[in-house]
Amino acid sequence: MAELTLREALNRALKEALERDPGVFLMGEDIGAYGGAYAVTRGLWKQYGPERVRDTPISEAVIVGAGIGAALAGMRPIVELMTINFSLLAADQIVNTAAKLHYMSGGQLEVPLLIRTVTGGGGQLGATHSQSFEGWYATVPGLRVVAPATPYDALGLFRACLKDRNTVIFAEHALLYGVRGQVPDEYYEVPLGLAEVKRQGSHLTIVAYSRMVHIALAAAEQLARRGVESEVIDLRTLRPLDTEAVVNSVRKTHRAVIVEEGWQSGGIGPLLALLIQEQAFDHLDGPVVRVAGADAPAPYNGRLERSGIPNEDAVVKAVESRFGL
Amino acid sequence: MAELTLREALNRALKEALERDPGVFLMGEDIGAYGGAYAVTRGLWKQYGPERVRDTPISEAVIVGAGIGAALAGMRPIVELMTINFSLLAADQIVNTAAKLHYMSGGQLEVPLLIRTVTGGGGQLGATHSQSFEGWYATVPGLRVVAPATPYDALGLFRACLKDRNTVIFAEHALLYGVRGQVPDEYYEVPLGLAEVKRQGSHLTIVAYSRMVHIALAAAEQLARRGVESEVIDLRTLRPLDTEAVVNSVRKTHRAVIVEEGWQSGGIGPLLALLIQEQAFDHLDGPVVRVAGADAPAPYNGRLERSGIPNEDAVVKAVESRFGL
Amino acid sequence: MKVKEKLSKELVAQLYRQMFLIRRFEEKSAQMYMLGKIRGFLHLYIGEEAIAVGSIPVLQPEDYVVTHYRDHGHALARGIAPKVVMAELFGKVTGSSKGKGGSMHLFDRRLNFMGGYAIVGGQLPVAVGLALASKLRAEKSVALCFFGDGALNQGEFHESMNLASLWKLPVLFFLENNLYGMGSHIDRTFAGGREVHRAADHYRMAARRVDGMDILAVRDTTQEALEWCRSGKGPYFIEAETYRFRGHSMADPEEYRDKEEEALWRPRDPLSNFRRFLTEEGWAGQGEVEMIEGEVEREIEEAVRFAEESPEPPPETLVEDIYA
Amino acid sequence: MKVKEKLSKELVAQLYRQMFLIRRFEEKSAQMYMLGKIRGFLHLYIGEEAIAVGSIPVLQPEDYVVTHYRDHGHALARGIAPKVVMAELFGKVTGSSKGKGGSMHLFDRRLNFMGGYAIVGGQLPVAVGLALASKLRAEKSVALCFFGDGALNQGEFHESMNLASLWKLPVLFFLENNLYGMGSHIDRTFAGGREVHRAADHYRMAARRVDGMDILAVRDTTQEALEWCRSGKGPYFIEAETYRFRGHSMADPEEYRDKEEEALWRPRDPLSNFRRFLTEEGWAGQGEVEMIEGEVEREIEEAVRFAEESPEPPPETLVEDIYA
Ligand SMILES: Cc1ncc(C[n+]2csc(CCOP(=O)(O)OP(=O)(O)O)c2C)c(N)n1
Ligand SMILES: Cc1ncc(C[n+]2csc(CCOP(=O)(O)OP(=O)(O)O)c2C)c(N)n1
Ligand SMILES: [Mg+2]
Ligand SMILES: [Mg+2]
Repeated sequence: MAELTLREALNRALKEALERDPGVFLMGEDIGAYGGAYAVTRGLWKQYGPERVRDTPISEAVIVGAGIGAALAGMRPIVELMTINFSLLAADQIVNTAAKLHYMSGGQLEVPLLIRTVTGGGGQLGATHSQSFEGWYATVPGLRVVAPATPYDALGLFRACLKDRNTVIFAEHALLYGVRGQVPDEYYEVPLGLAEVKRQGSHLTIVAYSRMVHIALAAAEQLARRGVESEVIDLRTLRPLDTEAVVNSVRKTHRAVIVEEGWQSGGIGPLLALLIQEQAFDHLDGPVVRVAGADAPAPYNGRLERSGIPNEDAVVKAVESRFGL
Repeated sequence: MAELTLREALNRALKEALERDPGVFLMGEDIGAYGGAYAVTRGLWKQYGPERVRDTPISEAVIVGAGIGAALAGMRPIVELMTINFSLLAADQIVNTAAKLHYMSGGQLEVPLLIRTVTGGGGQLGATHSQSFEGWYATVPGLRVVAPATPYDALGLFRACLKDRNTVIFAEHALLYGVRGQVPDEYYEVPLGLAEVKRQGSHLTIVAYSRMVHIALAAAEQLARRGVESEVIDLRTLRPLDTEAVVNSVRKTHRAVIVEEGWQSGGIGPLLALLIQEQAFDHLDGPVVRVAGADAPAPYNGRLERSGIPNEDAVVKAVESRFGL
Repeated sequence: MKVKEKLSKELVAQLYRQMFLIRRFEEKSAQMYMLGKIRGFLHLYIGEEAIAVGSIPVLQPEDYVVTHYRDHGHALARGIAPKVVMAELFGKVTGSSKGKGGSMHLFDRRLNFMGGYAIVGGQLPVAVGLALASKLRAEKSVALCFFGDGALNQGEFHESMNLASLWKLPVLFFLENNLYGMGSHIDRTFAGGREVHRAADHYRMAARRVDGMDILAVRDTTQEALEWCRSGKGPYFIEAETYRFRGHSMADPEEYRDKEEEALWRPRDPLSNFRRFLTEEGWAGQGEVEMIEGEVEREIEEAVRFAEESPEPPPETLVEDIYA
Repeated sequence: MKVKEKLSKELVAQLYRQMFLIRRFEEKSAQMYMLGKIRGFLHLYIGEEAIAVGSIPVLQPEDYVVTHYRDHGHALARGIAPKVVMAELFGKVTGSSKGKGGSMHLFDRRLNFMGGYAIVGGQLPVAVGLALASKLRAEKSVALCFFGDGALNQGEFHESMNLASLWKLPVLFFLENNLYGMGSHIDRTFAGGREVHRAADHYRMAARRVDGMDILAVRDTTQEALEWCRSGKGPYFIEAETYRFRGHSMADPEEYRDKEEEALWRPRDPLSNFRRFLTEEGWAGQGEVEMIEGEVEREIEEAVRFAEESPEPPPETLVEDIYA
């Protein structure tokens, strides 16, 4: 066991991948000489050289497309898109090519491409740099979407993604890189498509992923102080989505709250709410409650920006007002 | 009154726009000499000339971006993206620029850009050419998204879009161009954000938009034969979304079915379901039911493709099995 | 660095056979489209056969081919059986993609035919990646990537050219310049003028223009280019001048090309010219040529019968092969 | 077609004033960033002042300016008041975007300053559209569009160059070639070599390279280019060679540039050189220069005070200005 930051856990994951599989190489903007915009790849360029840790031009479409081609040819590319905001420039390659080649070829081709990218807001970077598109990618058949909340999950999920034969969007929250957690020295994996109960409780179920898991846990803590016990479920993977885990919990607690950072009108929350009420309608004491980001572009001003991102008070308030707890 | 196809209604809309406003111009791939991939712009190039009906290179990003720039400068560009599938190549301009300039400039800039595009499947065009991304664009604050089902609505909504000062995704379903309907000779508008009850009923509410409105109406017809009266609501605009109209209907009928062509895991349906159960939970006799396209890329084979797109039987069956009606 | 090879009777007959096969395959496809046996979009390669047949047979098995949606010619030249392609066009389970890809999305993994791509320009980045894999593994595979003049104005073209050149990747960029992207003449879409292969200059990439109606010239240029790529010098750009004798797709009203232009190109038909070359230069007698043609006709008929008689994909395949 | 103008004392003083203003503004911003008054990403223009001040003041009011996220210099040169920019960096409601845009997203509609764009390459298509509007309305406005060497490899750059040239639109493409995109030297990202303005050849666009550290050369070249654009000849491409004296952003660990290279560029500092030119060539006395500097210092102090004292945007503005 060691205490690592999420950044360190990912750095270890990348190192391990480079060590174990000669087919693995990394590719992205400034991941090499510069060390990575968020320093996740720091040190790898020096250690593994510019052939396997490849700095690219600022050309998101060909970065992803070249990853697809290399994956088709049997390599195991790990591509970094500096942030998920820039992934829109590669959206065609991701959605129209990576996600579809296996299907369109009748199962002949495989695209085992791992796309790491940074998601989320809260850093006062303004509207173009603070978005959460992982929920949208999760609507695309053929893709997998992963969004870890802890160092343990980040490393474990990363390993599972590397074994998967499909294109994965691996979304890392900018504000979680410094989060610390225990990580075993021995090899382990966290399977894709398996949510985790991060806290047990019987009065209500709070579902979240990525940074919002920490918000959910903080809210649960606050609620517990007055005797309300929340079950906190970390989705970890948005596609495949572990509906079963969520529905089972809701059947027990009869109340569901979904917490999400992105826009009110988007994300994975609406789908999850649809599925919960479809599969556990008779167990629900009230409507599925959603706490999400403001339906607005992200403002630069810090106070404004924070007011548009769910925090623990917002979750607690929603629980109070919607469930009278 | 005249009976027009949806294609003719749009052609009239474009002609009218070119006539009335010297700031209007059209721009897109093969909308001129070729007459438009779906022949919507036929005749306009000859009549208004290549300056106002501009053929462009195959460069989706700059087509939209140039539309943004021209709109910023006070023109009234109408851009055609041949299909919504190709819009992914312009997704950055649409989402990171068009949708955000007004906000990021503190209200100074306006982007009155109308983006016409073709959506939907059913034409055996395969996975890359049969998608429905309008639901995704509807998650983006700053955009408007419109998807008419009838010639009347197409013309009326188009006029409302032209008066709006924001960027609009105007999604036309490939299989609806031949649909006929009465269109008044006098000027009228269909306001944005206003759903329409296309059929009245008291037993259940079926919500749909674009081509699925016709499927919903056909299903309602079938259900009516055995005494089940469906209220069919056509959303017409996906953003702003007329939640009120839907919720009011559901409060009356106590049952909601949402029919949508796109993937199970995407689209506007999940959001609508979330809002319905949030705002009308105590009026619901059972869960909100969703009938959507298969969660799969579109196959080429016709029989397979059709099996993945909701038809009236699928809607009727869902009503039977979920509501026992 | 001319590599002009000595022609042999066998080679010449083989090339003619392949061109004729593509021509007849396309004509038959058009017919089947009119009968409603084939649906969706159908883009024919008629008039451009010398390019696929001039280049693809020069490849080694380990080389890759990627192309656009006008892909039947390339698929056949790479060796996918006509009946398998026809079955795909019919949407049958015996097709190259089990009926799920269709005309624009042909693939054959075993032949390293990595696909028909229906998003204009979308195949170029993929080709760069295939070549990158080749280079990283120190293999000799080259990625041969076809695209049309319409793709020249897509950002992905430029990003791909730059990266391939920067990293000296073995990509053979092969422009099929048939002067039109749908209804738009290249002069109305591309600001760079007619010497389109000069696009490569910007990336300091080797480039040549070739008469795309002359199969031997295409073959020769391709060999030269492949040698360049294999020797580690980086990518190569070929512009082949050609013309499509039919509309953009079966849905094309064809109102944008003037008849004079079409008339100018007709005499350059790669198939009839090569046929004349064969018989007039003594590579094959009239009888031999007719025998080839007869064989091909039967193969096409057989392909149609096969496609016709093959079963539809079973319903459950709708949701199969989404994930590997 | 040289348009070298006669310099005047007023002009020269004015140019020095603007460059000095930008320099001090940026230094102050860095200081405020360290104090946590400014947050998010902050990209300084130090070292590149001669470009914005050499070009933007030549424009007419009806011309447009668009640029990238390194936009303070352009905004100030176009005439947005320092206090309004500083307030924006502080996120205050008195800022140019009411505190909602931030450093990377400055705008001023009245000055036709159409913005800082934070997606690399994203501003280029917008510039094309502004120029298109100008042409369609038969106006004389030119769209001056700044971008960095990093943007050269974005597809949108090429799509924009092509369309502007094809349609002969009055866009002045202005490349600020400071040799680096974040930590990547241009030789490691761009396959076309160092004569980057030759990129325009591919589009048959007029182009020139200029010393971006020499404000008078920039001014001269810009005037020439604007005349070209205004005369209906189409777009123009200027490559200005420059260097940023600071890191990419305040977060840059700066481990990728070697000290020798930095040392080579230091003596080319556009500000100190122009100051020397002023005093040594007799355009201004030491006292006059110091007076300008003193005024600017006070203006900057005042800007900080203004920003500091301005109120935060009220909470309800979070959901305002989403729709026009
Ligand atoms: C990104 C994108 N935009 C538009 C289309 C529609 N489209 C299909 S083919 C085509 C013309 C392509 O022309 P070219 O590249 O010259 O190839 P050719 O058809 O001449 O072989 C267009 C515009 C598309 N498939 N993808
Ligand atoms: C599409 C996109 N990709 C990546 C980034 C991250 N990024 C911001 S600035 C930058 C470097 C740009 O360099 P250059 O264009 O040369 O401008 P400079 O910073 O040198 O002025 C990068 C990679 C971005 N903002 N947008
Ligand atoms: Mg063409
Ligand atoms: Mg730079």
